Amino acid sequence: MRKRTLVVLIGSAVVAAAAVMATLGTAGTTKTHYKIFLLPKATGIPVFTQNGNGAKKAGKELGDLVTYNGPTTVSGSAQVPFINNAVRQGYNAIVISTPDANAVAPALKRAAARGVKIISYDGDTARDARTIFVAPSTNSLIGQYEVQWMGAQIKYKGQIAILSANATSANQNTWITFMKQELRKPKYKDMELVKIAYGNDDPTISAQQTQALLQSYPNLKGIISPTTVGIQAAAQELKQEGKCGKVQLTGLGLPNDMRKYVKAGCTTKFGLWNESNLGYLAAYVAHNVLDGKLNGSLGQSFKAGTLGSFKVAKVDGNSPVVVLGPPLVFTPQNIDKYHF
Amino acid sequence: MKALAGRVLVRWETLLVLAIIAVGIWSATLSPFFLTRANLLDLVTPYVFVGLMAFGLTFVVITGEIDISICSTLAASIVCFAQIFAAGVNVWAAALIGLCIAGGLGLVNGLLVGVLNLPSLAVTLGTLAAYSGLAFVVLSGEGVATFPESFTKYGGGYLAGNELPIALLVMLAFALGLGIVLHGTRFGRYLYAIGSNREAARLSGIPVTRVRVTVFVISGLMAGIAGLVYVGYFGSARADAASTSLLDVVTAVVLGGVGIFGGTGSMPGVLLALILVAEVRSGMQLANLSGQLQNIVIGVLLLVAIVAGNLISAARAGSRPAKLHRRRKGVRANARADTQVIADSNP
Amino acid sequence: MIAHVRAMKPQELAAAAFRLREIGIVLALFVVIVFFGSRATNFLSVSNWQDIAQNVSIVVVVAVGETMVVLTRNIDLSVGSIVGLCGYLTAATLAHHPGLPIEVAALVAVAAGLGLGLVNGFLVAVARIPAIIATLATLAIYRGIDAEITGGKNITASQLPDHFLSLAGSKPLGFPALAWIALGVSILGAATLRFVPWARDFYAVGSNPDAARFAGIPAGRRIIIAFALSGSLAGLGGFLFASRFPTLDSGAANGFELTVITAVVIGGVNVFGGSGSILGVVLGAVLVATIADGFTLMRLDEFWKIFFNGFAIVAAVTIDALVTRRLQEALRRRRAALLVPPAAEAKA
Amino acid sequence: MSLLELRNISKSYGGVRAVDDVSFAIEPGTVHALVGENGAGKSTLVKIVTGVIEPDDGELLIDGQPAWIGDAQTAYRLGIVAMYQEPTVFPDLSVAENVFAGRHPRSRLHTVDWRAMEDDAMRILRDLGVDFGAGTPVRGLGVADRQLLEIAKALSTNARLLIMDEPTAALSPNEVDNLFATVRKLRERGVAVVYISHRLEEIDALADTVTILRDGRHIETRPAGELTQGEIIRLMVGRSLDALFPKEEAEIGDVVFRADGLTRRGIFADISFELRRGEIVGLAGFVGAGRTEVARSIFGVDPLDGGRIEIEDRGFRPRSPRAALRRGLAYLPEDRLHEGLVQPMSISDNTSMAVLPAVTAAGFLRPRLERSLARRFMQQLSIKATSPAQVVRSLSGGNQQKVVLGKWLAAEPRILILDEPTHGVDVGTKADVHRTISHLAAQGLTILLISSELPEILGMSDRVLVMREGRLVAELSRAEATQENVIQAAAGVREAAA
Repeated sequence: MRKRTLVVLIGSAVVAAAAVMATLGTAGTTKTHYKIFLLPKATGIPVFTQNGNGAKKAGKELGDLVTYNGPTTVSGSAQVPFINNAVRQGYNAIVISTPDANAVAPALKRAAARGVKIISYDGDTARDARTIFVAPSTNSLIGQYEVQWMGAQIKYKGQIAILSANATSANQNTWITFMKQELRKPKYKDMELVKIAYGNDDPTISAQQTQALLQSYPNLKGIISPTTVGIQAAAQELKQEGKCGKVQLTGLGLPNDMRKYVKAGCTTKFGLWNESNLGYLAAYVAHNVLDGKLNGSLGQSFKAGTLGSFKVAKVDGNSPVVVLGPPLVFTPQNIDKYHF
Repeated sequence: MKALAGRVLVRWETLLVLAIIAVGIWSATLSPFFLTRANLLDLVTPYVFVGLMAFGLTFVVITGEIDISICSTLAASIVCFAQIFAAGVNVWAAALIGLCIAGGLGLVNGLLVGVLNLPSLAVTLGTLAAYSGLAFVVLSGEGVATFPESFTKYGGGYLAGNELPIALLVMLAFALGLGIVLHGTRFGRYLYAIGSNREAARLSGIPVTRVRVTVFVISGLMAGIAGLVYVGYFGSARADAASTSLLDVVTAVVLGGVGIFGGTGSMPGVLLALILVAEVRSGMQLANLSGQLQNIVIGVLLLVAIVAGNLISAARAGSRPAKLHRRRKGVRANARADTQVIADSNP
Repeated sequence: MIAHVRAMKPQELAAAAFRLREIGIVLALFVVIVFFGSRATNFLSVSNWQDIAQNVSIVVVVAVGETMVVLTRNIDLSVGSIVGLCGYLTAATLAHHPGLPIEVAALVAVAAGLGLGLVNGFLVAVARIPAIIATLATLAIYRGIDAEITGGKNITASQLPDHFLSLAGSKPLGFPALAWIALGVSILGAATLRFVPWARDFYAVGSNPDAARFAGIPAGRRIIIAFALSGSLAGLGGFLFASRFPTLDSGAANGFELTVITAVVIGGVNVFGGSGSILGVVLGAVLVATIADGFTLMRLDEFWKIFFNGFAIVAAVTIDALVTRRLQEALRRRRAALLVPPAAEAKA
Repeated sequence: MSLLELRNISKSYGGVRAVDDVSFAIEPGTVHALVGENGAGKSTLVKIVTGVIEPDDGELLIDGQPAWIGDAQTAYRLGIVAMYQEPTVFPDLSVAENVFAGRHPRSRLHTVDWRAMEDDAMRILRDLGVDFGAGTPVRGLGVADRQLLEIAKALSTNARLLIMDEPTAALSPNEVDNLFATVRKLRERGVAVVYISHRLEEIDALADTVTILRDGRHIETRPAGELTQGEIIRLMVGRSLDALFPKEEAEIGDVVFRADGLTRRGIFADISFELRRGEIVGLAGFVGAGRTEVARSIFGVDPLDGGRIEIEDRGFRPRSPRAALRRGLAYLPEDRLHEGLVQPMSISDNTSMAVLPAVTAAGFLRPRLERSLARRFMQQLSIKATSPAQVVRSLSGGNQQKVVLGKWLAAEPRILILDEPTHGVDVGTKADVHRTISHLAAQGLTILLISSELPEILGMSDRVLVMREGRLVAELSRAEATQENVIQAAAGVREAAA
């Protein structure tokens, strides 16, 4: 008797829970034009949140439903269930930034086979698994700029190191390649790249790697960190160790993250693109692809709301690509104008 | 007859089926695509590797041990496989070597636990880190992703009009095969006996040490097989593969009704629990719950599974052996927990 | 060494075994220092040791709490998530109320940690869920709550008041402030475990739960207290973490529990409860941090550290088991010498 | 006024009367010896008095007032403290802390007062004349020292009634003397000591009053001076060998098992004996004499340090139970709950456990074969169960014991070691088991029967071996084996005393 009552209790609890969740789930579906799924490398990372906000803004302008969701850790394979479910839910387009081009490619191809348009941005996937790649900037520009910023800060002389994210990260590696190319130019002949350290985009490891760089290279003059996590961890470490001004810092960082360190003199020049605009642009590209106005042929052009006109081109040997623009440069003079 | 009906009703598996139906109804309200044949068939595909690991872990847990190193074993074995393949070896030969490595890593766990009699929790906590480190040492750069279609189809391919995932068949085949081993062979019986009462098993002439080593080898091998499916499904092998899947694997096993102290559990239960986990995750994705919110739900599911299991076994036992009951009376906090159980199960 | 052990009387042997671990770690530490000192540039510099002290501090604070839990024959896998969540709460509190004294922020973090620890304690002691499963679940749950609160955003150093940020950087008497705090927590923890009656019960509960019941020790309540302490100290760890690594998002201190448990196990706390000392744990944490630092200076990849941590856990547990076995063997011999002769006389 | 008075106390376990209408009183300032064979009801009485179990019937009076002792804490508050036979120590803690576990002496700051604790512990230990310090970790102590520790623990409590259950089992003569001195000191302080021991000379030396129990019943309570050792033995065993033991005559054949000088250091030494085909050999002795340990070592459960075993004239080295099983040995363990049965499994799963290779084909189970095997033994041993699929946990103790017996009979051994086969089972089951044993021997099976119940040993055995303190001290033929002779050998009483 007892047993059966128990089972009925548990069973009914399960059904009740399902019913509650069902009402939660159905609420808020409204009539929209297109359904676009924005899939970041991982949720919980601020730059991706900004991408999402930009894309949602574009969605509002275009009358599209933009959904932002993704895995909890940076992992290509963890993105796959999200791709499958986006297909299942009838999304018209998936806009994805991936840390692992290969792991998501099969799932994206399956999605494409069911008529879903695939746009990649920031972290590109395999070329045959997407229609268009939306690049924040050109890889060569990012690489060159960072070396130039560093050179200007250390008067083109001394040892420098790079604090990257993961050794496996494709865009980081591409940028580092371009940095090395730039460093071969004669005006950098007195600058020596002594070490590439990897902080895994983790503040703890990045800070420890910075520490180790300072210990191992007492004559180190500068650190380039082409990752928003790395540059901030490095700045904090420099500040704590009282090395601001003695060891220069540059790379890619968010103005909000870095404002304090700019004021403290830890860096005088670094850059980034507007992450919100990047998401905004990617959403416009997706909308235009769905409208049939873009199909990836080179030379096609379109208008992306407040950002103006863009062209589909071949960049750094990669195509078809839409580029947001050259990186913004932040200096002590202009930093207070930017709030992202 | 009535008693039989009661027995079927109170079975853990029955509850799982009910839960699967309930979550299915919920999911169907979220998306009209949910109840299509193609979708239902594809539901579990991303979790096949989780399931294969859970099957292996089931053997370990039934024996009364735990293996939390399986996800690292998976990663270590597939990066070795990938490196060997990348060096130009035939993909199947490389896969076989990868499997041997997975089995070897399992054997290390097994020898430490079975022969040296070390606590499995501490041992596999150590090897969890060690194997993961090993995986990165072997392949720290970008993953290998050039596997031929003839291989990857076993993880990501489809049959019958592009609807029936081959991986699903692979998983069902293993569920069936391992289910038969567990429930239909002498070896399976050994596991339950050792898990319930290791001393009685030893005194009955059961080769306890050998069996305990073997279950860890099985667990390692299953992680290796899960790795091959993983590579097939995702098309790439990386050192961080499956590093976040432990929660899902353990949840599938525990939710499947496998007693964490050993001696109980069934393969159909674990299979059903896996389907439930996959369905819940998929449903939550349909509802656009964030990944972290999903983890909360899975975590709660894990806790609820154990508490419900405790309640059911308390109800099933009815009157506990008097001695046990009395002995517990001594400690006030325990006594309170006892009355609570009794009160809950006898409303 | 082994011959020496064999020659000892069992009682001495047991007494020595208690100290053996600490001595072993000190020896290992010595070897490690000589090794890295001769190979890695700047390893022996003052600033490097300040770095090591700084890096080990947060681990030590959290490990002291974890020790209490492990002593009762349980484990707390959720400390990494608690550090992350409490770290974020600290930062959020200070970001919204920059004028707040940091002591208040610390209190917020500790209180939050206490609450989370109590949940763990109740799940284990009252709901009777095995600690490994309960805290594996709360590891996911707490991390999820963290993510929900952060909402995908982060708090950065720019939003935090300077008096909080300078906490991690300051070095009173040439020793990092964090390390002073860790030292204080360790001494307090060791004193608690030695002098507070209910904390002594942790040892009893873990050493022999049945005997603890016979002795009238309320095991359930003690286990709840241990988890509560572990949670509180993880909360304090979160506060320190926020000061040391002031970029707080939902991934902060991910996997931190592994470092903590490594320190605890290497420090000689028996995973089956009942034995272990704070001194050992502190030494264990220092050993792990020193090796990690050496690896970094020698430019070995992060992965080698992970591999080494795992290897060290297995090695520590194996050595423990072998020592215990030898001890038991010695005991049986002693019994043989004591018991059989009188019986033989009686027969004759 | 009596400190504690028992009035008509009864307690049954599943139909077996463990204590039956027992009444006697314990006076303050006396040493009150409680004697009786194993199973006479001593342990049950101790558990009742210390609140571990509740009696079914009767009442307890403390200082003349009816009292209810519901749990161990209450007993403790009332000043009733028991020292258990199996020490309950914390191996990781020091001696001092073991003595004061759960009730550390506190300083003014409510912290643990280590100095006071160690001083107090040291004082008690000195009284006992032990050679280890208060700071020694208990992990390093042997059984004897742990026994002394247990005594120290009991002494530290200011108990009014102290129950000592076989306190000297593992002590050396010197330590026994110190213990006696301490007990006498306690008596002078007005503490009542209930002293349980098999060693009659200790009772002679120490006791003021002796209470004799037999089969759960109270036989006699008398001043110790009025009783000789011989009388005590007579009162302990005064039982007739009734029809409970239907011994069939079996033809005794050749020697099939030969043990020569078996030794396990610190447990037993120099055990030599032979077993013949169709013979039932009883192995008698008190609990702790090493009988079970010898059996376990022969069966390969625990390692042997020395000695030689021959089975059917071929040498045998007991590496594991598996190896022993292969050579035709079987061992029914004493503790069926922990070593005999897998409780959550069915009767048929348990029955086939030792013979799984025989009921499987190429590794696959054959459930029908298992069920028929189980049915066979259910019938042969008249196990009362609904079906072979019934879970063992739900069976009564007697039926559980029969399942264990069935498991070992299914293995078709040639030599069967039975360790307390009828311990804690009802009379009907007992008769079933005895009939089966006897019948098996008649068919040529060799049986080594370990039992603490003398009538069982005497009724069933063709020959009786007696062990004491790890040694084989007597071998008696069926004719020589009387209750008195066996007890004398087991207790180490000289012939003259009887």
